[in-house]
Amino acid sequence: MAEAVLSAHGLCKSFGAVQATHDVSIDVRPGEIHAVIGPNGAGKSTLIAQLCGSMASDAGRVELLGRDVTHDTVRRRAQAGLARTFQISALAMEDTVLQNAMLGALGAAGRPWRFLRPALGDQDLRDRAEAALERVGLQDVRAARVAALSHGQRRQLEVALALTLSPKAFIMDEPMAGLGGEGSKLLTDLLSALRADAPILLVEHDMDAVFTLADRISVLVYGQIIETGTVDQIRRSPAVRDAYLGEGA
Amino acid sequence: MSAILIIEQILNGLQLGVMLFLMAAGLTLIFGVMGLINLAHGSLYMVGAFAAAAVAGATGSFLLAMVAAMAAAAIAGVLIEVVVIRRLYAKDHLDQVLATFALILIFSEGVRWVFGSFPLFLDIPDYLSGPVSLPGGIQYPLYRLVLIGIGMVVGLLLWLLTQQTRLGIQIRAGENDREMIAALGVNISNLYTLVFAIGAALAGLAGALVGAIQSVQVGMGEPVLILAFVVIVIGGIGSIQGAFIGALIVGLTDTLGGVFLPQLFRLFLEPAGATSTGSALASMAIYILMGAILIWRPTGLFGQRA
Amino acid sequence: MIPERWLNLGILAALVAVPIWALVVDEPFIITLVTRAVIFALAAVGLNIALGLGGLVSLGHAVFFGIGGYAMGILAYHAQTFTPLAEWPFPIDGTKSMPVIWLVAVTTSTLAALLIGLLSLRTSGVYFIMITLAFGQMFYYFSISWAQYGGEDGLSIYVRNGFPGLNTLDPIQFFAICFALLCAVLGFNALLARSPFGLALNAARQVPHRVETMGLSPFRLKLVAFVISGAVTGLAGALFADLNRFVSPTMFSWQMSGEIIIFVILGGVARLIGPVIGAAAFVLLEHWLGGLSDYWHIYLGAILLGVVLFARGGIVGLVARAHG
Amino acid sequence: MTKVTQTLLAAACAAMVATAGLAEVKVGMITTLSGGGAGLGIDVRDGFMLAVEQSGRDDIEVVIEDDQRKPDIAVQLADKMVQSEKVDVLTGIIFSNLAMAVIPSVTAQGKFYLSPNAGPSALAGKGCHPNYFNVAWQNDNLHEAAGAYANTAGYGNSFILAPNYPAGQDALTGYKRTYQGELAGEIYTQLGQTDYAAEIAQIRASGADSVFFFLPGGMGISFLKQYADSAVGLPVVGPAFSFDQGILQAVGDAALGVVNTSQWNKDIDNPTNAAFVEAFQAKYDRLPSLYASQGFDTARLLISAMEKADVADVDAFRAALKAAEFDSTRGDFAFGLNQHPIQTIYAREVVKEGDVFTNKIIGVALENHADAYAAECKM
Repeated sequence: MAEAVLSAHGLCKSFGAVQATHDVSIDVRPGEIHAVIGPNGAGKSTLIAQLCGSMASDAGRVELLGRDVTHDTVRRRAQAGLARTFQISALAMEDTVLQNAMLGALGAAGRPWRFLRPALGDQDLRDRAEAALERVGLQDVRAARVAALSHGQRRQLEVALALTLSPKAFIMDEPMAGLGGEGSKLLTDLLSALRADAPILLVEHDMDAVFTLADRISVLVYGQIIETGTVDQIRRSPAVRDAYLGEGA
Repeated sequence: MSAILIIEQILNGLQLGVMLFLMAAGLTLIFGVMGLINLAHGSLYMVGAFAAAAVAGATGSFLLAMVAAMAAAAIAGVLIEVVVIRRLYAKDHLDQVLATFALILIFSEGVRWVFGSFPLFLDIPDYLSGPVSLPGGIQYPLYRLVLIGIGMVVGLLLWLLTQQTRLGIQIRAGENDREMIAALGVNISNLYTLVFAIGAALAGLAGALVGAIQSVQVGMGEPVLILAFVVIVIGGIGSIQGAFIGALIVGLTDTLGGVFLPQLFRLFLEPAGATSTGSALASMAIYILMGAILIWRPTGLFGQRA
Repeated sequence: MIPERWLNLGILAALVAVPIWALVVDEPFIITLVTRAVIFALAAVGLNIALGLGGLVSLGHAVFFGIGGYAMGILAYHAQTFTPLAEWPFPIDGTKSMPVIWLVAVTTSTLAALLIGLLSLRTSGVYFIMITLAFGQMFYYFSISWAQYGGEDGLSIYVRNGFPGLNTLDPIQFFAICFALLCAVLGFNALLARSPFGLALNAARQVPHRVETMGLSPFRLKLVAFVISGAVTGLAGALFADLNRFVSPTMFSWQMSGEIIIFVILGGVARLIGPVIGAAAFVLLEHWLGGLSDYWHIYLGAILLGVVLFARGGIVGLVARAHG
Repeated sequence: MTKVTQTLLAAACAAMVATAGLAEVKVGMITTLSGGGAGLGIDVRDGFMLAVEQSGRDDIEVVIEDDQRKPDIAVQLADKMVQSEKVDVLTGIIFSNLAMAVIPSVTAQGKFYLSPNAGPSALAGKGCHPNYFNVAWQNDNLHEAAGAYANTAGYGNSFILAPNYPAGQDALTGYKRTYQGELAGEIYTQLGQTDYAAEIAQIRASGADSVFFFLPGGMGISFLKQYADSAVGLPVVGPAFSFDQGILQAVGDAALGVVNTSQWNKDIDNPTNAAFVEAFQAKYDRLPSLYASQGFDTARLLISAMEKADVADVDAFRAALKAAEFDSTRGDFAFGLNQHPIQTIYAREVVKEGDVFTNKIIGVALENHADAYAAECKM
């Protein structure tokens, strides 16, 4: 079994009396897409926040490439190669597509402290940004403002931004949210190809996409992972059927 | 320094505090419900004081003057809400700051145009003037005790209003989810105008009450406005109880700092230097306090966490 | 509607043409007036870096304006009274040299901005507005009580400070200095907006959480913007003090902070030439309306209201096509 | 209503003279006409314009500008007066900090400055200038007189307070310069402070037998009202600034009986003063204040110099100003070596005449008093 790229061990987080996550352990291995599914309020958002570092855990440990990053900030984890996308697009609406993509390149290069030379004149950064745009198929709209993009294009740009970091692992928070069949198909193909770059932890509601893409699936219910396995294993799991369909055990 | 003097100074601090609360309550309510920074709140304070002085001069009745102050400030408040402020709710803080700054200019010069450049006369009524004896031999002005009482009562009423009445429920709902309460059939526009009028009336009342012991003049609102902002920021913007606590903290800090800091410095500086250094530090004290509190709790004592 | 680039050039050309015309018809006061507008513009360009690019609504920029002013006042005061500025650790004398004064003004306001920024940027939104206001008030009250340098009376400097090779007392030459500095800072601002830093800062204003996940620190980006902004406004303060040959605590007042914000909004937030147009318009209004009526503040207030309510994007937004 | 006519008059005056082309002396008046403190500037202007009008001369052109009480505006206006209007004489500034910003620079540019109100010590001592004439007082004068009055009234333990800014510090220094008794306490308040409860409590606890305060404008109104309400009841002494005609009505009964020091009052018995008070009331429909008298005297001084010398002959004009041969509302008027007045300062008491609060003179506080800085002036 290959060494996990990203792994969490015994993560806990509670808000008052509510336990959002309880003893969650999960890992993402090279070349795979590991999907996390679960009903609303199961703790998926909390888990993502704990993995990315925007929320401190009450207990547990997060490792990236075998290194403990539990106490690192979002920024540190990003620098170490953890890229994420947001469920609600977090893009600089007033700026162009290329400028947004440059931002990721800038972060990856880790040096925003240049004040006098134009950013777009930096060939190195620009190549990196354009490569990412090409990868997601946005190269033709690079000069457009984000505000003018369609919803689907914004979802693609979200992925492009993550790509510019040249990450070691992706965390994708409902990338298909709000997409129609066509857009969903496009993004599914894109993600499928991406796993060769870096493994993906995919949180998604679109079950067609999940069953198409996922190498493994974990089911999160009431803050706990009740089952992890391949698509077939999950389909057959009594615990999952129970959680979703309420069939007696 | 005698215990009597210390108690007297604490009373003074309380009195300043409750007056600041009258200002701050309106500001914080307006911010909490409508998300509006209203720099012109100090102008409503001034309007109240001028209306009170005019009515007291014409009728000789202090009570009528107070009623007139609240009415005038509320009317002025409704007027600017309908004409100007209403268009600012959807804008960012920057536009609000600028627009209400513009209102200050208009109000100040407008009042000067109507009432002239000289300060107006407004005095304490006979039945409230002079000192009373408190236990322990403290002589304390009756009027100031009344001010403390009025501030406390208004605080209580506001608390009841927001916690116990239908209107209060709407106001609190408006703070959290304005689309929802609009969907439930509450006329949000009327609600906003009403909240603004309440805030304005409180500012007008404060202006009139304070005007009787200070000078009623153009520009009297701005120093109070800044203090009131300090108060609501310390208390946490949008929180009535935060405004109350913040007002008392600011009132006590300002009063006691002004008295005790110079004396503190006298322990290790020569008298003249101590007096001026102490006074200088005293005038900066509340701002230092506010800075410190915000650094410790970036959304104030009772503010909602981001 | 005209392209923004043309507007920029047109405004700068007008700023040069008016004083030259004034020189020809011998109206030196007009030159002084334009110089005042140019210096206010510089202060506002400074604020615009924090406000326009970084989204930081600072109601305390008078702090830096005042620090720049007092840097000039204190140095020149010691030079004019022939007293040393400090005896320890080695004797430091005052100076009447503008470049030295500018350097001190920029350095001290940079340090102040760093300190204030470090503390204030922990907050955001209204709290940020108010904490910067609080810092302004602290400096204001401190300067009022600072008896050594005149307290509320301020400091008078009898002769304008010198610049090598120029006669600064000649209005047009002093104007030229201020205008050159304004152009230099505008150029810097234009470069900054397009630089990697500007790109990141711009994103940090719109989507801070995204910037963070790109491995960048919004806090540091905003802090640097705030510091640059404070330094520029500090430089403007030193020039303003030299224009008036006088400094006083009013340079620290919250009304001053408010006016600098007005310049920016009146002209157009985040537009390169916006603060320049705003400052020029303000000085013009002040001059014309002031002659019209004792109650001219009413008209000024009405005009400001009109801009906020009906002219989104300020004057630049009204006349120029969007940038790009 | 009166306001409009004054403004019209000033404008008409200026316009008339300008069109006639006879202007020989052009006066720039920079004074505070808007915002807080406007009352003082308006009085100075009205007093000044009254004297100009009474003189019937058509060779004075007066340009009036509002400084908004902002030093930078005042400096800008001074530049305008000198560079653009090319005035010969400047006047009008009310506040010391504005005066410090303007006067050194305009006198250095060869213009005359006649101060109708502010008299900062820096300009009376080392910073005196041959072209600078103060027609009102040196800032310390009225406070010194208050100290002298306290001595004669037999006060031996004064509590003194003033705002924490240079004029406030000068006030306490001035009082202590002449006052011979003990100090029960000395407090600096905040500039612009409106609540004096804390200070009044300290006064009550201090065991003082008298109170001296310098709190100009609204600060004084607030203090007096609160002091009266506290029933501390100790006698109060202060300079005239908190008791001038403009603000007494706002203080009301609280000021009754308070002794204050002034170089002028409406009941000083000389024909010039009587005529001035009557003419001012007739024209503006209100009693003149201290500031109005100072504005009036300033214009009278200027006109007296114009009668003797041509303003183009700077030395002669300066000598004519220095001679100060005019009928002052204060009676005799003379300049000291530093061109500040040597004058008698009176103690006056606040009284009520009918419905109007005003002052009446109760005695002389200091006779032919010169300021303390004259010796430092090398001119």
